[in-house]
Amino acid sequence: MDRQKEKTETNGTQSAAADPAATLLESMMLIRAYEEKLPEIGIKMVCTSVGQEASAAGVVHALSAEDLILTNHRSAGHLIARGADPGKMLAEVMGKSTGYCKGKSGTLHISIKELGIVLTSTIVGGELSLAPGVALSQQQLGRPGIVVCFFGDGAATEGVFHESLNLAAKWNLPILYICENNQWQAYVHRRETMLTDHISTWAAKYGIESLTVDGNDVHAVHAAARVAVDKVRTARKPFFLETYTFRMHGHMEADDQSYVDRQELAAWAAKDPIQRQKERLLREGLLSAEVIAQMETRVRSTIESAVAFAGSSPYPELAELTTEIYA
Amino acid sequence: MDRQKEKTETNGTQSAAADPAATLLESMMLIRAYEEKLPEIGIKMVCTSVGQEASAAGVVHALSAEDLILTNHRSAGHLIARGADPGKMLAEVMGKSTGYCKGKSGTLHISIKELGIVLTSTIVGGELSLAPGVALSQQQLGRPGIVVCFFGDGAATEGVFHESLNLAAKWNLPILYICENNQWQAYVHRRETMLTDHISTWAAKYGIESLTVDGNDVHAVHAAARVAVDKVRTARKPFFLETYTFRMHGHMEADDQSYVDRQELAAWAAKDPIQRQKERLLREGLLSAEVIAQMETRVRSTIESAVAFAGSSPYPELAELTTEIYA
Amino acid sequence: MPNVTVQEAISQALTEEMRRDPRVLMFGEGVATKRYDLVKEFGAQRVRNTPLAEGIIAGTAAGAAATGLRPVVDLLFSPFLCFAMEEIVNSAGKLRYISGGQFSFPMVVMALTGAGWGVGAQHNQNNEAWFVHSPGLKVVMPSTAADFRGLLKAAIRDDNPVVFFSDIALAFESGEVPAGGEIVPIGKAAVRRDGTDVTLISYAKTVHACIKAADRLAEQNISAHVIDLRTLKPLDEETILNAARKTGRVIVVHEASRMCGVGAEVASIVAEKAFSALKAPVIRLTGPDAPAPASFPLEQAFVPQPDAIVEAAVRLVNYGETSAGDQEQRVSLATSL
Amino acid sequence: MPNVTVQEAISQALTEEMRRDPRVLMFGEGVATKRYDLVKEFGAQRVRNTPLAEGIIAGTAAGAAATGLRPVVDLLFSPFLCFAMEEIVNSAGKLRYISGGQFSFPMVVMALTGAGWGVGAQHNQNNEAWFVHSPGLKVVMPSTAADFRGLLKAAIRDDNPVVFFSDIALAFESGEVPAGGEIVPIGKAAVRRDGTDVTLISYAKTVHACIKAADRLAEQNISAHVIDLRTLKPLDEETILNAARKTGRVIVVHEASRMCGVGAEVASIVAEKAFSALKAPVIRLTGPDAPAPASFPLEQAFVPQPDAIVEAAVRLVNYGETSAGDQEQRVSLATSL
Ligand SMILES: Cc1ncc(C[n+]2csc(CCOP(=O)(O)OP(=O)(O)O)c2C)c(N)n1
Ligand SMILES: Cc1ncc(C[n+]2csc(CCOP(=O)(O)OP(=O)(O)O)c2C)c(N)n1
Ligand SMILES: [Mg+2]
Ligand SMILES: [Mg+2]
Repeated sequence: MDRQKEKTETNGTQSAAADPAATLLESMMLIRAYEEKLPEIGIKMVCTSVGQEASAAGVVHALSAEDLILTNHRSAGHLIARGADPGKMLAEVMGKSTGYCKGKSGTLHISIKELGIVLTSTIVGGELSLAPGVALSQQQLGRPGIVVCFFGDGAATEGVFHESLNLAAKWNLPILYICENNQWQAYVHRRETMLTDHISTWAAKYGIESLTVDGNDVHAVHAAARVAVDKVRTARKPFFLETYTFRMHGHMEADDQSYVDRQELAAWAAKDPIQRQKERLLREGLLSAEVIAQMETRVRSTIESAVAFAGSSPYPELAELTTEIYA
Repeated sequence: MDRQKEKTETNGTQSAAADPAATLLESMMLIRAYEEKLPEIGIKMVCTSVGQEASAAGVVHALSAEDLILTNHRSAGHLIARGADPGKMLAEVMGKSTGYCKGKSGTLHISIKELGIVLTSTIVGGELSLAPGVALSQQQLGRPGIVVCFFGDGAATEGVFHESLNLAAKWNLPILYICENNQWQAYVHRRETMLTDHISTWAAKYGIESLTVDGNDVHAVHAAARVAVDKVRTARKPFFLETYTFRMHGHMEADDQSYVDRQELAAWAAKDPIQRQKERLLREGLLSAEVIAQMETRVRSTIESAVAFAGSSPYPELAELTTEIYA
Repeated sequence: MPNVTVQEAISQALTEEMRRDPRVLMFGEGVATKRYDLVKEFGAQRVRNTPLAEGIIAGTAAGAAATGLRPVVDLLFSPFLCFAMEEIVNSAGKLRYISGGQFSFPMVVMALTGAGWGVGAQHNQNNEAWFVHSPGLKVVMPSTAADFRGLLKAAIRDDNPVVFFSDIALAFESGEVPAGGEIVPIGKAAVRRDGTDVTLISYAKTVHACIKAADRLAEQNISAHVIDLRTLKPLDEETILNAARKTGRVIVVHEASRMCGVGAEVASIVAEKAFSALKAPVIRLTGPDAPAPASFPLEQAFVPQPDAIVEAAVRLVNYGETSAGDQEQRVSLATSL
Repeated sequence: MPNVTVQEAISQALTEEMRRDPRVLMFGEGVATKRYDLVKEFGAQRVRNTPLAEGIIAGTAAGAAATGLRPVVDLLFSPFLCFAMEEIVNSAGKLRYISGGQFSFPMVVMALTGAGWGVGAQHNQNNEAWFVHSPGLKVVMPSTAADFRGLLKAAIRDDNPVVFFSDIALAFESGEVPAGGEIVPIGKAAVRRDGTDVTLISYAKTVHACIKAADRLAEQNISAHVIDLRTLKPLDEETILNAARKTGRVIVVHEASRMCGVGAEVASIVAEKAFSALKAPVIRLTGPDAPAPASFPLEQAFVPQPDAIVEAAVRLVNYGETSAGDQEQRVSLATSL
């Protein structure tokens, strides 16, 4: 148990290989706790990934420290799984000077160079347009790391999706594309935007190997991601992994999603990735209810500290308005 | 023979069904004669479709008068096959006021509303971005015509290709996409830009039926186009036809294409669509050498008149600089 | 006159124009979800959700406009127009001219713009000047509920591509709107205050800052004339020049960044065509040449405020009392946000 | 000093910078084909052809720049930048600020611009003002072979995104270029003629029209001061203002359309900061607010010509001799192309 507890406290840049189950669970719990805290403290203009935590935790815990991540507007899970400090994240969301981007980014574009979260674009498709260049740097400068690019099913309908995948395929760029197919694109259901059901079938045509995985099963995601990461790292060419999941909250917290079909929502609620993982671990005797309770306490206290830190942090000086525009 | 001769003189808006062989041949000959005349008279900043005439003639002669065409920078074949007056085309290329667009377009963007050539964009991909809207008009206004959109293999790598096809598929828009895959994208070989060989495989994934046809065999193109047009007209949804061919001249006439592999060029020269069609018709006894010679005479005289007309036409008045900007 | 919000005014304009003309249709990301009332009244064919792809939304509008429809598209936030520049600028703006007048492009592109929601630089950039600079387009950016309604109706009836910007900060503001179908003509500025000492020229949210500034200036016995441009292209030169000649002192105010902004255009027109009437430098008060910050206090500071306008106006009115060079420096100070 | 063409000057700059710094690489549609000499010297990894997709070319440059490379991309003709606005403006221009300074974007985007080849409106639009208006970018647009070389080298060494425009009409022009590795600093305008009566401010091909006009004006004993901006962002305000104050008369000349163009910015700066020195209206001579025609005589007429500049300068010098209002009208006449 001690070894396991140690594991759960390491950050996501470490492989969860040795005993991933607990790590993955606690990572998901932390993401959930962080995101559910936001509306509680009045932050509603924020896109949460509630219900999609398995995708973030499963993929990010399959990465090494030298790998680089690009992500989008629904990024909190990726950042937390990577080991980001929820306090500095929350400070950023609140526009405080202690945030990862000094409050200039706000909720939507948090990047964290020290953790290899190189760019976050809230232009849907922005991460797809930047990813090949990041991978080109890895290729040209002979760096071992690969590039992981998170984006949604909506981003897949932007033209730049096509351009990004085609270039990555042709130039053999080491990119792991992760399409979080959560069935919604803001206020539009995925079915209203395409005839196909799986984005992975689109990727295949560029000559990129692809796979769809149950995005609500953290084990399945993690296993698939480990294989995918390995392929990209070894073959130095792109791989495409679609995590099939569901956006459980509105597009933003302020969105009551009255337009979402209640049955569809209920069906997916039954597949909640955290509940599933808890039940599985208990069932298989890998974790005790007591250890889970300890995790819950730890997570709660982390989030409380984060709220305290962010809340008491100052806003940036007005002079910051025009700094860091040019290098 | 008389009936046939009559046929060859009708314009491309008529179906070449009854006896298409001669019509298609003469149409290709007229395109070739027009395009080869341009550098002869000093016009070199122009993109010709020499070697690709079968694609233009085969497709356009499968259309009805109510169908609408969008095309690109390499459009002379499409226009001539549709029955455009080479004189007014040449006048436009020379920037004369008698040109189809009063000289404002020049060589690259000739559109001819009266012939249903609704828009020509020389932004590669422009035609792809406009086509769904044109088809939407047909759909909303209950018009019977379909929309044909010509573009190259290069345009297929622009993001808007992806957006156009996906929207057309989802909205059931009556568009016949014609990808003239001529192996080159200006100074770049198609192979340098994609791992796949056929663009038609890309179309299929959007849920659009697709087919590749030998673009240097006018019979094959015409037969495929007739089937395709029929499907679009009946099913009111898109179809994708790739005409696999080769650009025999440089990107523009001014381009000596020193970068093109001589063997590849020679291999395709052996498949010249006009020569092939002549030989076949002679071999099968469908046309006599004499009739072909008559065609040649007719074509030559049409082009000579065109040159005379365009050459003697005036340039636009300077006041034209700022007219027709706003409606 | 009924009091309605800007959002309601926009809805009214859309509904009325769709009723009037069956060729009008609307589409965009979430349009059918968010404007479900329109779907109910006009059906799913005329009010559509689209895939998430701004380029093809705008391109489809242009193709449809050229062939008989009158599309209105919603591209959400102004920075997303970056994905549709080709279709708006190269196609809709130019293809009429290129075709020698064969086609026209009656279409409206809508987008939210500006500071106010703390959404950061990739959702907030005032890029209206790009479209003013581009040929063949019209650009509209109202500041009152009545103008939102009247100008959107005019835009839908216009036979040319109109880019229609809605300042985010105004979405929930309300104002009196005439009950009938009043059209506000494109190309006409409005005089919001009549004054004699200094002219404040603005559009969108900063019009309200100018009006507030005018009130405060009045307390100091400075009479400010306030112009709301409303349409940025074509610009109403006559109203601008009349106002400039009347007061001899001009301040242009907007949130967009300064270099090559609409303020530059207005100031240049004044410096050229009202030169002899000028009693002081023409100055611009604008947002900084910076990406828009998300942080609340920074975002607030991004927007020109009434205080700064008052200060600049006072300096302009006092201009000429001491040596000129010195004055210019002091006047300019006020403009460097 | 050797005489080289603008094209050669560009090649020299690329070659020298790629030799100096292994992080510099270049890609674009046809770059490897057209610059085969670079492929031979630096290998196929550093000089690449790309698929036909401007968005991903620019996006790839931005991603690479953020993570250790110094890419130069060729997007061919300026209207094609429309397909790359998102990547240039929203990513390269803003992500440094958004990230709180964590990343920088040392990259160069090259494009041809302007009239001269009769290629029509979809290949010819002078849209440099868009990028001047956008935060976080630099914009360069030289007029001489030496500046093409020196400024391109400076752009490649700059740690920020630089949009580098080459006026098509200058491609085959030649000029003296210093043999060494001289850098021309970004942000410094050049005085091309020293004069006392009227200041002509321009950039790119119309600098040469201004120089011709200055020669003709000299014959009429009018001494023209000619400024070549070279860099459009950041603008060299000091040189502009010195020149404006020196002569008190300013004409800004460019081919781009007038509304919200660089001329508007320059005129506004002058009207604000050199107001007391002005003896006459600040005027702009620009291309028309029209898509660019392909027809040769129309395309020629599109570009401001020396004659028009001479005429405007003469009017400005004579300004003030009759009644002011009347004069302004006569001055303005000259500017309405
Ligand atoms: C270019 C662009 N268009 C539209 C938006 C507005 N927007 C933000 S998120 C979103 C939906 C994205 O859907 P998807 O990519 O599936 O990601 P999800 O939100 O489902 O995680 C939209 C339309 C945007 N930010 N950028
Ligand atoms: C957006 C855009 N990018 C680049 C160009 C320059 N250009 C004109 S044609 C062409 C090649 C087009 O290739 P393809 O689509 O295969 O058509 P083809 O010329 O082979 O018929 C290029 C790069 C352009 N006109 N528009
Ligand atoms: Mg989604
Ligand atoms: Mg091709």
